[in-house]
Amino acid sequence: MNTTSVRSGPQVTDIEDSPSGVNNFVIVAATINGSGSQTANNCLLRALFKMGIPVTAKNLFPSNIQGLPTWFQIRLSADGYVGRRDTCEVLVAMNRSTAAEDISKVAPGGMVIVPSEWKLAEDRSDLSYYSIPVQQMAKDSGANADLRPYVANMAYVGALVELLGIDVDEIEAALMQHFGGKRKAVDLNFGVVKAAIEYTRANITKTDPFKVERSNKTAGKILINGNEAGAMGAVFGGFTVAAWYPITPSTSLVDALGDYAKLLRADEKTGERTYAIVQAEDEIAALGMVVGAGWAGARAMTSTSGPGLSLMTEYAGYAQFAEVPAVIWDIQRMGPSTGLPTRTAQGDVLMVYYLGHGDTRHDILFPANMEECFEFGWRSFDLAERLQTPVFVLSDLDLGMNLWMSQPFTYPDKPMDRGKVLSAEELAKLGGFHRYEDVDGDGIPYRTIPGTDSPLAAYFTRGSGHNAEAQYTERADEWQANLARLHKKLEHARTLVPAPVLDEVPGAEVGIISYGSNDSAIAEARSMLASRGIQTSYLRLRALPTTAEFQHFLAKYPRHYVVENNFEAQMAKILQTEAPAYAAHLTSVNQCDGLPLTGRWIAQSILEQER
Amino acid sequence: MNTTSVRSGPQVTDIEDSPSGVNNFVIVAATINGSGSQTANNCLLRALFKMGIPVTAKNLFPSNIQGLPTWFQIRLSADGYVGRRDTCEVLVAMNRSTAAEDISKVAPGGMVIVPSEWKLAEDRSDLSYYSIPVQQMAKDSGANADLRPYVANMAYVGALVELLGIDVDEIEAALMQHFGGKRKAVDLNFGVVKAAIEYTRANITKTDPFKVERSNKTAGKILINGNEAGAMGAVFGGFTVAAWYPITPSTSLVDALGDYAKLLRADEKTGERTYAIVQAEDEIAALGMVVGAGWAGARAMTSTSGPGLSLMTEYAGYAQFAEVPAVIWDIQRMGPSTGLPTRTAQGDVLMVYYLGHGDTRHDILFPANMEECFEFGWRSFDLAERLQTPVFVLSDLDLGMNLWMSQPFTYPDKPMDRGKVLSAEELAKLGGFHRYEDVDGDGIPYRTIPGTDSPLAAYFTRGSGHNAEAQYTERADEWQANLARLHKKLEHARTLVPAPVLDEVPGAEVGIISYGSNDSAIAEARSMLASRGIQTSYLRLRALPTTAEFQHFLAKYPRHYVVENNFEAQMAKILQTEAPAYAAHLTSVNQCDGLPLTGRWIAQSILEQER
Amino acid sequence: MAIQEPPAQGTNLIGLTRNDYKGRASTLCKGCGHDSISARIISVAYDLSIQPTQLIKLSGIGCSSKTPAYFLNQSHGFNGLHGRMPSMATGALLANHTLKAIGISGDGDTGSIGIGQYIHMVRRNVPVVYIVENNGVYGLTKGQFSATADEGQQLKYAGLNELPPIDVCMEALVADCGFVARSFAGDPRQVETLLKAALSHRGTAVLDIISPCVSFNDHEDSTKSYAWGKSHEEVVSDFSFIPVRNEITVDYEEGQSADVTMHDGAVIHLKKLDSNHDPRDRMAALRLLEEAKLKQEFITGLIYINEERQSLSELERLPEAPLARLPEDTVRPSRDALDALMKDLM
Amino acid sequence: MAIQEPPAQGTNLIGLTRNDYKGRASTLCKGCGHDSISARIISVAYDLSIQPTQLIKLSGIGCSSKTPAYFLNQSHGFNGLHGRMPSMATGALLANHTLKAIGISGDGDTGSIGIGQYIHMVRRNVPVVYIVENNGVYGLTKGQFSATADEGQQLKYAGLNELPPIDVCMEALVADCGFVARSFAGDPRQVETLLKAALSHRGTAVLDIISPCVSFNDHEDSTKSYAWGKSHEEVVSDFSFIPVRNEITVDYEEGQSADVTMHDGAVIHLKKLDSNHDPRDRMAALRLLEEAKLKQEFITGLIYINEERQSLSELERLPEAPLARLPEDTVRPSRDALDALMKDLM
Ligand SMILES: Cc1ncc(C[n+]2csc(CCOP(=O)(O)OP(=O)(O)O)c2C)c(N)n1
Ligand SMILES: Cc1ncc(C[n+]2csc(CCOP(=O)(O)OP(=O)(O)O)c2C)c(N)n1
Ligand code: SF4
Ligand code: SF4
Ligand SMILES: [Mg+2]
Ligand SMILES: [Mg+2]
Repeated sequence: MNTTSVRSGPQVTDIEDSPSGVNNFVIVAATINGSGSQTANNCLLRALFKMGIPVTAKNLFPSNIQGLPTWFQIRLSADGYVGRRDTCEVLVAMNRSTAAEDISKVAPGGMVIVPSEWKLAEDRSDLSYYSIPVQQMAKDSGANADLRPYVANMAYVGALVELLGIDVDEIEAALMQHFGGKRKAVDLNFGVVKAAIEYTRANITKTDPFKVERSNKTAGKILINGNEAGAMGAVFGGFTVAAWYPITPSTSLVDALGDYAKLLRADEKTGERTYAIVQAEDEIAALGMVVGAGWAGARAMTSTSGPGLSLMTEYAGYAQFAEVPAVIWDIQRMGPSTGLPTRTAQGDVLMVYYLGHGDTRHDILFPANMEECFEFGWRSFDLAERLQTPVFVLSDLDLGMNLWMSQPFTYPDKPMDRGKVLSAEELAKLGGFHRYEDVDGDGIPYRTIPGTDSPLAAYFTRGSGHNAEAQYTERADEWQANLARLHKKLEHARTLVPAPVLDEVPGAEVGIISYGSNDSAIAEARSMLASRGIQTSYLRLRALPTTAEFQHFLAKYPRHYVVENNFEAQMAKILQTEAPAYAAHLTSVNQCDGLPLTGRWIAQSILEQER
Repeated sequence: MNTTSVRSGPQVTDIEDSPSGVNNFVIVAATINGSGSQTANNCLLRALFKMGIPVTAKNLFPSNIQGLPTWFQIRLSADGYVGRRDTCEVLVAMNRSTAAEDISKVAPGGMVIVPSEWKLAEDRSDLSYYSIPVQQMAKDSGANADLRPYVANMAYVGALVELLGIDVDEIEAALMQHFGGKRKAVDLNFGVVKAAIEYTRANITKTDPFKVERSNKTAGKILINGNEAGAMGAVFGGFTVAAWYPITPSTSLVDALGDYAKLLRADEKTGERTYAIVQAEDEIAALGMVVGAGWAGARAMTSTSGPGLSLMTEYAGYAQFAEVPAVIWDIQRMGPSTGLPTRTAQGDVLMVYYLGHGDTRHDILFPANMEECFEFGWRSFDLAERLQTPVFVLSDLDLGMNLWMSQPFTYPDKPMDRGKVLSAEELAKLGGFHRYEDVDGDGIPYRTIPGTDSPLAAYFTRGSGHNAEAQYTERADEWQANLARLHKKLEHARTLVPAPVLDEVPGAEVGIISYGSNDSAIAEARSMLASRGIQTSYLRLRALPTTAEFQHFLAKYPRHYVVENNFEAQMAKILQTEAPAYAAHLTSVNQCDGLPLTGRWIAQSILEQER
Repeated sequence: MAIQEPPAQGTNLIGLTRNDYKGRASTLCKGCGHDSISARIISVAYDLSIQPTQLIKLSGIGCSSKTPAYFLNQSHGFNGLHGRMPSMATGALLANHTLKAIGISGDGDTGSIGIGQYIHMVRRNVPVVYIVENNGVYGLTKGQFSATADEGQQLKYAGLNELPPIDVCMEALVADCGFVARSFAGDPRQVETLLKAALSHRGTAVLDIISPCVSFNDHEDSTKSYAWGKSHEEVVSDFSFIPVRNEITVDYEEGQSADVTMHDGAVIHLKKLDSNHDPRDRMAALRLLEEAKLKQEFITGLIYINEERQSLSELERLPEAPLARLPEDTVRPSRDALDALMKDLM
Repeated sequence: MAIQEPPAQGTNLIGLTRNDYKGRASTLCKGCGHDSISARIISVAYDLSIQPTQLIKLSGIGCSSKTPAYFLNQSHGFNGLHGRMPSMATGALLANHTLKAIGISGDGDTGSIGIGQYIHMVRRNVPVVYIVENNGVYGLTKGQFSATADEGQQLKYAGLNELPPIDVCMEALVADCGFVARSFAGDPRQVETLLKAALSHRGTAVLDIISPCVSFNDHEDSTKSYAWGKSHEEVVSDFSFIPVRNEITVDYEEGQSADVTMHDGAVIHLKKLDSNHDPRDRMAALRLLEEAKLKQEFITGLIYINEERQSLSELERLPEAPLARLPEDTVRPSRDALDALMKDLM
């Protein structure tokens, strides 16, 4: 069977995760991709968000264009937890091929909405079944035949509005926003919503406990995904050249980059742009363009995923060694190899840290939320130009493609840092410069930008052995001196990269170390653990190499759990080498099934170790 | 200055390394590349070897074709040490541009041979200077003008013969072998040798203590380089397809493969070959071809170096995940990036171990000498087919391109292991098979070869998510199950890869851990340390992942030194993650200046820690 | 058509049913051109009584590259890396040159990321039927332009394409391909005829099949769309194919025609609709493609054929038996051989 | 020649001496064709009074790719990765489209590993003078055949080449290159003339210069060797070049000729030695190359020119000032802009 399906993580029983009936449950809409359910799902999400209810969404879609199963999971959490939860209380079963398995996974006491047309045997007595004539409603909508599957999705929106008590005006408002105010489209869709509401009201008796209530917990917040946030950050970071090659789940970052740049960085009248975005022929070329542009003085970036990253290996090593600034986003997806392009993971950490042959090492940033996606979007350029090196931003599909609540973004708190660039005037004053000399003792040399109008500006960039004057050399002493300086620069980077975020709890006996998208699940896990009497302190890494704070944190607790979403426990391995004295104190809490980690699984895993 | 030069490692003073005058010193011939000094140097080396004197050679050549400095270093060691020594007692200074620096590095009491034509100021009173009319002799040889620089090199051979007491018949024999018995060429060259002998005898008074004496320490040994040994191993391993792209220092492995295969595996009459060697358009294609061939049932291999390896990243990850056998030789050269193509290093260890995005991990072999180059040449195929995975053989320029003494090679001790391959008959009996099922509990599934004449044979290979039946799946449980099986296979590999070589010394308090080409220097370092009262035990890794022996060894000593030739202490980092409990017991003794490590430097580095 | 019809009882000459040539259920979009091509491959393999176990299916990455899972279940399949199928095909056919091989690629897979491997595969004359399922877009990544997209084309998602297209037939031609043809997925008869011819060709046979993407590239103004195809298609030559094992000579339409003898003795009997085109004339083929490009037209039919070049396996002087199946005593030299080598090195 | 001679006192129009255009000492083999090409670049840059600080030198990996270190010391240089210079050139010229750019590559660098990037660079019309120093071998790795090696060529080290050559001019042409020329390193006058023309071209200008490798490929039977070159070279067209800043019109040899106006207003005045060739005629150019290939000949001169295509920087609608030098207030949107975006997302 070619069926695509999603199973929950390991069966955990110690930690219960029972939702209450109000503003605290998970809705799953099981549909078929390409059928247009995205509009329905996003409108639902937005309406709940606008009602002030903390929400988060996980879109589990197949690596195909049309016809395969898709699940859209909306979690409502009165407490504001936005990590994934692996239960489902409200199921909208619109995909016949997965319905049986989908229904089998609904929590006892949950509800299931199914199309009346299926004539389903309602064989779980612990569930409330509600059947809705979805196809009939679509037909009645007046939409022409090819649009019907699309508007049919609105029928379940209507049913949910009625059954859960969603504010129908917020649905209409969401549709208005979705269709950019195009009344005709809104009316067509909203008509179905209203018909479904009426049908439900007239024909269905609610027997489940789930409902929503207006709240004030999302006031002032925005709803965005990490790829858009990162792209926005890059636009505010003054990117000037982007080169890329399409790949899921990174494509939408560059799409958003194009949209925001067009909006903010193009002259409406002349069409003139203060940036260039080029779709390359592959990822080797994409990074080649970025390196060429960075060398020539642009703020240059690319965005990719695993397979593309593999192809970038050679140029990444070159840029690190020849000291060319570049920003490389890696929106991690499940690997090895082609893996699962539409599933999330944190499986590229080890590879990126050492990306390149012959003793290469890199600087990496790990955003954990929308604000950091935005912030690292601009800050990565400052770092790359300051350190004259590629800076990798490791996001993942969960951050990048799912919608998250966030505080509005903060405008960059300092002017652009273009790093140690010498102008013609400075060169004249200095009487020249040595490209790879460590003038300031921080390992970072000075550079000039091609086109600098001075006979003293030129230097020769190469990936082969060079001395401080950028001349070719095969001398052992010069080689060693240059590598030693590069090493010093890598050490210096520890003082420039974002420090970890710490949450230390008095009396904690256990440290949790993690990074990236696991943050929300960890917050939840920690409260679950606290409720069992296990107090934890938490260090969230935001960069590699590690900083001094990390070493201090290690010293404070006898046991540390390194939580991550990959099979090889990659960050734990790196941390063992960063702090060998504590290597034996680090226990990995890692798994990798394509789905974001859940708070419950993390708490359970730590609990098992701690007792 | 664009001068290429070689400096010694760190200045060490505690451990003296004074050679005696007899069969125990280093000859350095400093020449210009492209001038044909290779013939002269190899004949010298061979003559000394034939005289029964243990010798080893390091050829330090530039990454260019003609006109730059080259040093050929011959070490004579009565004790049979074949690691590099960083002293020079006998200098043949034939390159004017480096002569001053070359002479400055000769050990006090040493000798220098220079062309009379230079009219050099002999300003070091602690050296014996001998000047020889090199150019005149070449002119007198009767060679036509364009051959003269070439035969000129024979003049220093003659001088050395006379000054050191080399057996002139062995020089003639070496020339005979070199020129495949072509008498005319031999006569021309040998004529110059004889003239130089006569000139030296007549005009020069020997004032230095260095000389050679016939011995019996090389009896029954062969002289070969690692690339030839590896190629020979592959031919005896039954390789059938090789695809490659030229790159220094790996090219000569494939050259030798072609030569040996033509000799042993081609039909002289029909020209028909039992193998194919294809020069690909780049390394992506080279590995692609190998993976295609391995999938289709060939014993397929490639050989490359750093930059090529970077390009192989994506296919390497594919092959590991899709479980396709392949053998990949990496003749390591100095990196990062283009680095120093003609200098040695062990800088690809970390990268290869994790080569590929998204949780990829590989099996690696580390040959340390000529016998292992040969052995791993064939055994790598058995492992690759048994484990259905790429097997990397990490050699380096020092092993691969320098000439080493060795015991003759042992014929493979077992028949070829083609691994778990099902025939049409077996399929009929079984009624079918599941490509990725763990039937035997070792994580290794069964495969079929395309063309197997059975309707049950076919399966579909892909780099994307697949279940045990090789069908596409996005199910979390199936994904995890497959990764878990792959992981089991990686663990199982620990029992199949070559175990480390151990030399445990009673009373030792210190462990030395190393791998590959450092072996000879470590032998020497250990004896130096022993002479200072520091007894060491030694574990030489021959593979990754590590085996049980490694864990036992760690437990036995309180302190371990991990010796390696790279900047990042790469193996030490991996070992820290393989044995976190001992991570803090491992101290890195690593450096990376493009030259093989010396025994003295290793001994000195350990000594500094131990007192 | 001029080939022997399979026996009436629903099995072909080697006793297999049409079902034996099927694949798994397609997961492509309804109406995707790629699915029609899969159907053609199934038909042709059945009609030609190809032994599926002696054929391999290879592909890169893309919607097109997924299709080998949807035909010939009894053939080994290899769904490789994006743009890098040609190299693995080269390796597979060196390992076993007795197999037939069908490679499926997309225009992004071949024209963008894969153009280098493609050209070098053609240059080596690797014996593979290489099909480009050409829709001018990246289907699987949702509609970006590929390198074969028309200049000036406008798509909803991707915007305006201002770069000239790469013509994979032209690229094959200048890389000395011995079989260059183009067709249209909506023209089953022509696709099948060309496929049959391609399967008889000794070296690389390139078949560029315009295969509209219904989801991202079916706009009226694209040369790769159905609508466009149907109205603009210009059939250059049609031909019938006679496999040697078929001894019946069938009457075939009169008219201007040219015979081409395939390497296995099979004869394709060309029927030129455009009497100016002789597929053995390289210059004419170049001109045809060049002119078509200027007119933003596509030419279908057999554009060029040349049976003279040796295929890679011939160049490599491979033995009759596949390398992959040579026994140990053929590929591992003797103990004596090793001893002799050792002697030389002493 | 028809260009203004630099002032007698040894400086050119911008006051620089010939010395200011030199590079470091070459480390190539004595007599290597690549060194002659470096000398031509020095001459031409001096003659044209090019401001060296406003030019960048780019290359891949190979003996040829080392040469940017041997000319124009006052220009920034970038010696990149093997076969991947085109992409970095693309990036560099997006960052600063006001610079002139000379890219140096080898036949292995362009024809083997780099053919994909090369084709896509040409397709994008990246404004760079792209010189292939073509010797048919991998010089730096000691003499293996490259993809441009002649079919049937025999070399001592590499054996027999049985594959057909890739013609980098043909590849450029079919990828819509607007300037395709070929010359011979031993013909300084023609190389300089073509170089000058190339430096005035708006988009990608491809200059394939046969440049014999004295160490590994100078056998009589190679089309890339000196001996062969001198005797077989067939000059197709010669032309003179008049930079606009030079107002003097110089008398030029009579004869059949064609004028081509360069994008910057400069006129190249073609002198056709073969009166059949019009470099503005694509079909003629294709035919010329195709026929030359069959004859294992090489054609020198300006093979094709077309000034109509927009270069990449024009397509990208870049502002006048280089992107690399735009000030913060141009590239970082305002606080208000961020606030407005945030409002939309609430
Ligand atoms: C190295 C790499 N980069 C990017 C991708 C993402 N990707 C998958 S399919 C595809 C494009 C496929 O386009 P095409 O070959 O035209 O096939 P189609 O889907 O149109 O049939 C891309 C870019 C990938 N799989 N691997
Ligand atoms: C990825 C990679 N593979 C291989 C090499 C080794 N290599 C260096 S130069 C070269 C060939 C150069 O040939 P060509 O471009 O023709 O230049 P030439 O030396 O002939 O001028 C190769 C294969 C490399 N540097 N990088
Ligand atoms: S997206 Fe386009 S190419 Fe892909 S399956 Fe759908 S119609 Fe076919
Ligand atoms: S090897 Fe050939 S290409 Fe390289 S420098 Fe020498 S002559 Fe030139
Ligand atoms: Mg496509
Ligand atoms: Mg070359």
